[in-house]
Order: sequence, then C-alpha cells, then structure tokens
Amino acid sequence: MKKRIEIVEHIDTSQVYAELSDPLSGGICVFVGAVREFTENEEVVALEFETYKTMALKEMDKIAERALEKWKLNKVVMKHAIGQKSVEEPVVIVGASSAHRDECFEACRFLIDTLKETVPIWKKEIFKNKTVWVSAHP
Amino acid sequence: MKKRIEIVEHIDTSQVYAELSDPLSGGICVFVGAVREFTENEEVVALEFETYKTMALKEMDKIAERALEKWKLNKVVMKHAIGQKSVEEPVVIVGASSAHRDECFEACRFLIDTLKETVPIWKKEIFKNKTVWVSAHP
Amino acid sequence: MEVLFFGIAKDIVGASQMAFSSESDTPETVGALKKHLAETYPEFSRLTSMAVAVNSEYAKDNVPLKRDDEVAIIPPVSGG
Amino acid sequence: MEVLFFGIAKDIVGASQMAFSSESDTPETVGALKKHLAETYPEFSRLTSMAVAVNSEYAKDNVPLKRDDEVAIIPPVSGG
Repeated sequence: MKKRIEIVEHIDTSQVYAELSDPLSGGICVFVGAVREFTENEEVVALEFETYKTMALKEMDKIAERALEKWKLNKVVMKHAIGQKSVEEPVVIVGASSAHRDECFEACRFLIDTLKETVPIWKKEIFKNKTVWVSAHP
Repeated sequence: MKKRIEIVEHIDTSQVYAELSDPLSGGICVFVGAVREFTENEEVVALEFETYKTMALKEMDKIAERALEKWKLNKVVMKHAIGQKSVEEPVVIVGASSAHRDECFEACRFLIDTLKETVPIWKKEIFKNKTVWVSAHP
Repeated sequence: MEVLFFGIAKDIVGASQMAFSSESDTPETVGALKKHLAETYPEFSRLTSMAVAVNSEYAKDNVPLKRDDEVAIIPPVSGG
Repeated sequence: MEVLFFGIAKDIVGASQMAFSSESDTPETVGALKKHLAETYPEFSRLTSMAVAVNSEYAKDNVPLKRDDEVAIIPPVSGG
C-alpha cells in the first residue's frame, strides 16, 4: 500500500518507519507535530482537536496523491489525532520515503504545509482561564 | 541533554521521538537513511560501514553544535550504524526538534547533508560479484 | 438539507447541525446559505474566513444546493 | 608515530595501521606524509580525494607531525 491516511485517537510514532520502509527507499523523512507548552508566552494546558472526518480523509488523500504526482515516492503516511492532547503528545505525523533524500524532504514539507491549509481539522487551545479556536479570528 | 550523538551497531528508530520530544517543541523532523536494493540498476546485497570512531563522534558533535548555533533547536539526535546492513535496514538517523517547523526541517536537512560531507564513515557496496568503496574513485 | 457546524461555527450557532426540511426554506446556492447564516448570526462575519463543503468537497458560492446534500460550514482550519 | 588507514586506504596499503618508529623516518608534515604515501602506493593518486587527520581532527598539509600523534588517512567519506 502506497498511502496510509488515518484520523486516529492516538498517534503511535514507533510504527511510522515500518510503514514507510521499502526496499527501494534510501531516504525516509518524517515530521511530527506535538503540543507545545507555550503559545506567545501563555501556558497551554491542552489542545483539543475536532474534525469533519469524511472530508478530512478525502482532503488528506488528495494531498498524498498530489505528492505522489509531484515527486517519485515509494510510500506516504499522513495521520492526524483528534480529541484532547496534553503537552508533548503527538498530534500529527506525516512522512514519505523515496530513493534519494531530496524527494522525501520536499514531499514531507509539502504534506504538512498543505494539511495545515486545507484539511478540515480544528484546534482549540485550552489555557488556564480561557479557550481559543486557533486562527478563527484575524 | 540537548544533543545525542552515537555510533551504534543497530539503529532503533522507535526511540527517536522520545529522544527528541520536548515540552517546548511543536515540531520534530527526522531523516532515516536505509539500505536501498538497487544502485544504478545493480542489485545490492548489503552495505558494510566502517568508521574512525573517535573522530566520527567529534565531527558529528561539531555538526550538531553548528546546527544549534544556526537554528533555535531544543534537541538534536545523530546516530550512525556500523557493520554490515541488509536492504531496508536503517543506517543513519538524524533529527531535530524546535518550537516551529521551519527550524527543525532546515536543521534536519543540514545534519544529514553535512554528515555525508565530513564524518569519517566509509560505505562498501556489496554486489553479487564485486564490492565497491562508495565515492572512492572519480 | 442538513448543515453541519464545526469548531467555532458550532459555538456561534450553538448546535452541531441544522436541518432545512422544506424545499422553500433551503437556500438555493452555497452563496445564499452563507448570506443567510451571516444575517442570522452576525458573529460569522468576524471570522478570518468561512468555507462551505457540499458532500464533503469544498464548494464555491455558485454551487447549487439540493435537498439531499450534506453541507458543512468550514471555519478557518487549524490542524497540525 | 602511528598512522591509521580506513576504507579503501586500508585496502591499498594492505594494513589498518603503520608505525614510523624512529624520528628520522617520520614525515615532518601532513604534506610530507601524503607525498611519501603517494610515492609508495601509486593507487592513492587515483582516489577522488585524500585527507589526513591528526589526533582526530582534519589537518592541512602544513601541519607538523610529532612522534606521539595519532594520524589517520581519510579517503573520500561516504556515510549516510
């Protein structure tokens, strides 16, 4: 299977190499996004992720397909977590494997950048005294 | 510990996120180099890696230090395997974590590119009927 | 026609879905639906952006809406 | 002075190390050592490059060699 696209409760980072590994791949590049303790100097207690799952999976699949068209890739993984996540917990993992390293680095960057632009997933920052839907307001 | 620099017999990819994770890191980027089945259409049986270990660790440490100077990083990992490695086995893993993703992507690319240029590690390609020290001859 | 609300859109409307049951109630296009929502809930105009998906695909303002469509209001996404 | 050989350099010399025991035998600089090796083993001149490390640091041709230095011949590296 060339693509693995999932919306999950928890991201298991230990599986990703087995999923991307391939006899024809000399390079594997992976990006993990995790919950950071501070946003603009304010302490974050947790993040809460919500999704429109049917559409999110479709959009992630489109991104993976575009990456497979743009670069010579052997495998692509895109997984996003939903629900409440604490500091240091992974929330997203994307990666690609290819014969040479240029392709997997460029594709990996494209996967995360495009996911953040188009995939219907919403993040609420939970601070001590308030909650904020990220990017909702200018 | 900000830097983890190792020459090892086997690379355990499942540990790298625990090693790079950090409460202040929103992004973790990791590159894994693995043995590819074909080099210019010739079937590779295995790769054999040899190192000048004292110097390799020093050079890897210099690269990690340069990355920590160039980018705002929370953690850096660089590990290279030695000995004989079969197809799909990981031979090198480098990664960085940072608040935002630009830094960890750029640093990760720098780590692997510079490792390949300066670290005293030598790779012999073992084909069915011959062995070749990679890059030795023009 | 069923309209789904996510993220801050759900907070603004106070519900995760809304049904337009009769043909006459249902806005004819994506643009008309947006206009209807902006008039009913002025908070929508304060958002950075607001997209609409029809049957789980992004849809432009001129896309017509049919009674059995699944429509979703997509406030600014913030995954990753 | 001890000289270590790695990778293809080890194959060319047929040994992983070589000792210059007397003061008079020992090349005075990195450059002199390179010249000595190229004369003794012409194969070295066919390599893409050849660097020398003194006490595990890359050293230029003008670096002097001392009897207790650990010197290494570094053929083109190919890690990763």
